[in-house]
Amino acid sequence: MNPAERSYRRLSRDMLAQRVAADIPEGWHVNLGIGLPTHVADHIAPGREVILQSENGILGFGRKPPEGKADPWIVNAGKENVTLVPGASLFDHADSFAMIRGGHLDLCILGAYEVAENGDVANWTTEHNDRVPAVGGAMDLAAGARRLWIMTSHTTRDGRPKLVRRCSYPLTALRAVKRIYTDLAVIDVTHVGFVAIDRVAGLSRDILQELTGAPLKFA
Amino acid sequence: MNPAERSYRRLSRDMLAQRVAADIPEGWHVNLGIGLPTHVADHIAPGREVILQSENGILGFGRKPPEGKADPWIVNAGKENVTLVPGASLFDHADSFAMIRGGHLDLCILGAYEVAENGDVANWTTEHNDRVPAVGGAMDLAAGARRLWIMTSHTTRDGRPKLVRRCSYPLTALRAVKRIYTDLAVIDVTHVGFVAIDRVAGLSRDILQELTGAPLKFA
Amino acid sequence: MIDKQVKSIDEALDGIPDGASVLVGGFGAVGQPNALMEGLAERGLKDLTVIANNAGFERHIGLGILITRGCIRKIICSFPRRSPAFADAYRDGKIELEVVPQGTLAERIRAAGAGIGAFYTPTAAGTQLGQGKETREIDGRTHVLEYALGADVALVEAWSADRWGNLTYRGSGRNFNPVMAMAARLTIVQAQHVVPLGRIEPDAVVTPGVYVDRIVHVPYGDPPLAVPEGAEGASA
Amino acid sequence: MIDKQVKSIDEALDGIPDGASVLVGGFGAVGQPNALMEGLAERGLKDLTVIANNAGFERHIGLGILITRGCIRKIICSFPRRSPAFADAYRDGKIELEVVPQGTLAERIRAAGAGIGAFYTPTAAGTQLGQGKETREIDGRTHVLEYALGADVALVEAWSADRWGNLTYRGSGRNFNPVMAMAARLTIVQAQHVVPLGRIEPDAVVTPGVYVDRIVHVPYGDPPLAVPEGAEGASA
Repeated sequence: MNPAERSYRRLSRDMLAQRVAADIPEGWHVNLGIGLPTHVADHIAPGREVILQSENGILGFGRKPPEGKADPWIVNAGKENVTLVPGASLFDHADSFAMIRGGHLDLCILGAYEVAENGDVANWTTEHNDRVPAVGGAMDLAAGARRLWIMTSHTTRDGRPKLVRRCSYPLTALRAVKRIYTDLAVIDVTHVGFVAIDRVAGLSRDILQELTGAPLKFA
Repeated sequence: MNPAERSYRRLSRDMLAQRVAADIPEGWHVNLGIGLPTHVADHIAPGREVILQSENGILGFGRKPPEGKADPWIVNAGKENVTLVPGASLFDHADSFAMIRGGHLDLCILGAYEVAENGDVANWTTEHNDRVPAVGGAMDLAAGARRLWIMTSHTTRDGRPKLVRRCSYPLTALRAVKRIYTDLAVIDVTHVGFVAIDRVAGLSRDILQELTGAPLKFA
Repeated sequence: MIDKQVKSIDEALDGIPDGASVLVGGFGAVGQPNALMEGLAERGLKDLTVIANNAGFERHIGLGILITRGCIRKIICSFPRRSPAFADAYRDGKIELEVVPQGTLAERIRAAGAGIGAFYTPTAAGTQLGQGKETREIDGRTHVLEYALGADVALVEAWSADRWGNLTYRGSGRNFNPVMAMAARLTIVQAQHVVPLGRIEPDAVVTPGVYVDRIVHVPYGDPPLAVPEGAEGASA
Repeated sequence: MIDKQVKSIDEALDGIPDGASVLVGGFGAVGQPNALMEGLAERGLKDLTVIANNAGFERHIGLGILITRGCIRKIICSFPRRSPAFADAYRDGKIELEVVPQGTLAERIRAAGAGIGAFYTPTAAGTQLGQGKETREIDGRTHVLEYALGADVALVEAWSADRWGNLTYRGSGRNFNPVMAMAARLTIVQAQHVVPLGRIEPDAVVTPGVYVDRIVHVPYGDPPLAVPEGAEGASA
């Protein structure tokens, strides 16, 4: 399809982050994976208390510091300098993953290469490129958080669907994903498969289904 | 034997504690069990850096506080008020037993009902009286410390030996004891059994053997 | 705005049913959530399973009251001595006892909080307390398999708390409190001081707020000065 | 008198043989014992097994130097990206890689320090990184058996240290350092500040001195400001 013919617009990175941020209830403790999910931190409305965890030992980090004001000793999981908010705490890696793996975080948001209709997620290595395999904390987060949301483009750069019947890449966790936020739609993963609960203006059900690799239901 | 006929004297509690304290090399990290071993803390020469651990989360406690100067928030494993020395640290029970069970303490000293010539020790319940069974940290300490010493009277109140061929009471740990300090002798537990390396003045080898429930060698 | 502080002990304990399992912090008289335990007794709960290091001390304080009033069906602990209330109830067959080595108890509780299903430890291998448990040789040493031990509720005593539930402890008052705070579906804190958010430095937080559900301000004061234990046998 | 401070990096590293296993603290550029790693490279050690979260970053700093000089036979880590030195060595088959989930890595190291032979975790169950490992159903969930992971040596970066080896860390500089300090036969600390005994408050000690063998004073200064990671896929 020629983009010029499209009747809808994909969400920008910031619009997507804003949408996700708005959907997180106040009071939740949330871990943001590196890449797209990281941007959610900068879109949580001031004064709205969503507590962000970083697996390198921070609970309660905030937005990026203003230019020139960064504390080099405070980095998040993506190794970016961040700020601490009042009420923040610092701890070591074993304590941090005890928090993650013990089911204490309300939510983790990760990027993904593929999500399957049964909630399987693949996000750590494709084995189809020459990048070194690297898992980081993704498997611990996916298995340990109370809820796993995925934030991703709806399709790959070459137009293939990332929401699929069954993952072809190595799995990060089985039956773990609860919801997917893409640049086109919000999709719940249920016992009957993918259920689209929202989509960008002007995007028809048929087009969204065409861009998705597994059957969609619509709420 | 009539005590009046004895040519030797049993060590008092304080003399025994003093002897044990003098044998601990400077720089060792040591846990003192409740009862007799606790008294060792008050006999470590001032300025001699032996670092005492208490399983309720203290590394670096010191002598009993002077009368009227106790901090009610600082107790040792025997629930006695103690002092903290400069260099002390405080931590929780999981971290404390990680320290104990991870093999980081040079020495633990426990009391005992029985010690066998193969190093087995029984110190937590006799099942021969009506006391409630209570193990505390004894099994963790006996299995986890690099060395286990026992401090005990050489015989029970009714004269039966506490050093035996084989323990009759429920075990605390198997093949764990390295050395026994009694009110009569210092005895190493070796691969050939009990070896007395010291005894109180005036006590013959024969009498010591008579008061011991397993064969003694003499160093 | 997140505010975990509640106005009364009764509100703090709201919803705990008969038959609940309850982790109780403290070692000796230090760090014991006595006001919360007395609140449980007031509510007349029954058939509780209590997991604690000791089985109480004085009859008229904390666990002693719960035992005396017959609220507790079973105690899982390491050192149930020096508790006249427990000794009576145990002798009369009115309370069950499971003795667990103190370090295994702490580690099993941490495991529940940390998402570890079970672990292998050399502690208790070959002893009565290891009997009937699976074992495995690791690095030439016999290890016993121990399972995570969590509970419905944790009762915790803290020195200071903020409205997010960040906690500090005083002196040897940490003991079991931080691991128990991690290991319950509902963690309730009796705090000597409630302080504004941000007052506790990030480095000084011992229990991060994520583990805490409810805080009640109880300026309970110092524990009593300790009376030493007499027994020569066991340790702690 | 106990004094664990040594005068030089060379003295701190004395006795580490070829083939040693080495735990290396740090996450990103924060909390990395770079001076100690560079000291190891200077000594020309061979066949090291390094256990760390990352596989270094810049070629001319810390692990990057050890890799470039061919000192390392194998790296066990969670996230070996953004290290040109590692990428080259891995592509050329000059270095082995074992990828471990970050939380499992931290917990395996803690287990080694805490005397836990092995433990069960749901992390990696059903994935490639769980393949070939024993599993067990616990509470209806598949758990993978993971063994303790200790080492001959731990290299740690601390903010302050006293002569007993008590340590504090700065900001997110704790990361893997405290658990690694527990898990080695020889723990060596690169400390930004050495302070008199008693200066660190008992409540503020993060790593108690019992875990530390040698301290060298290296006023290394702040880590560089961070450059964000780009990848959308994996986390950390």
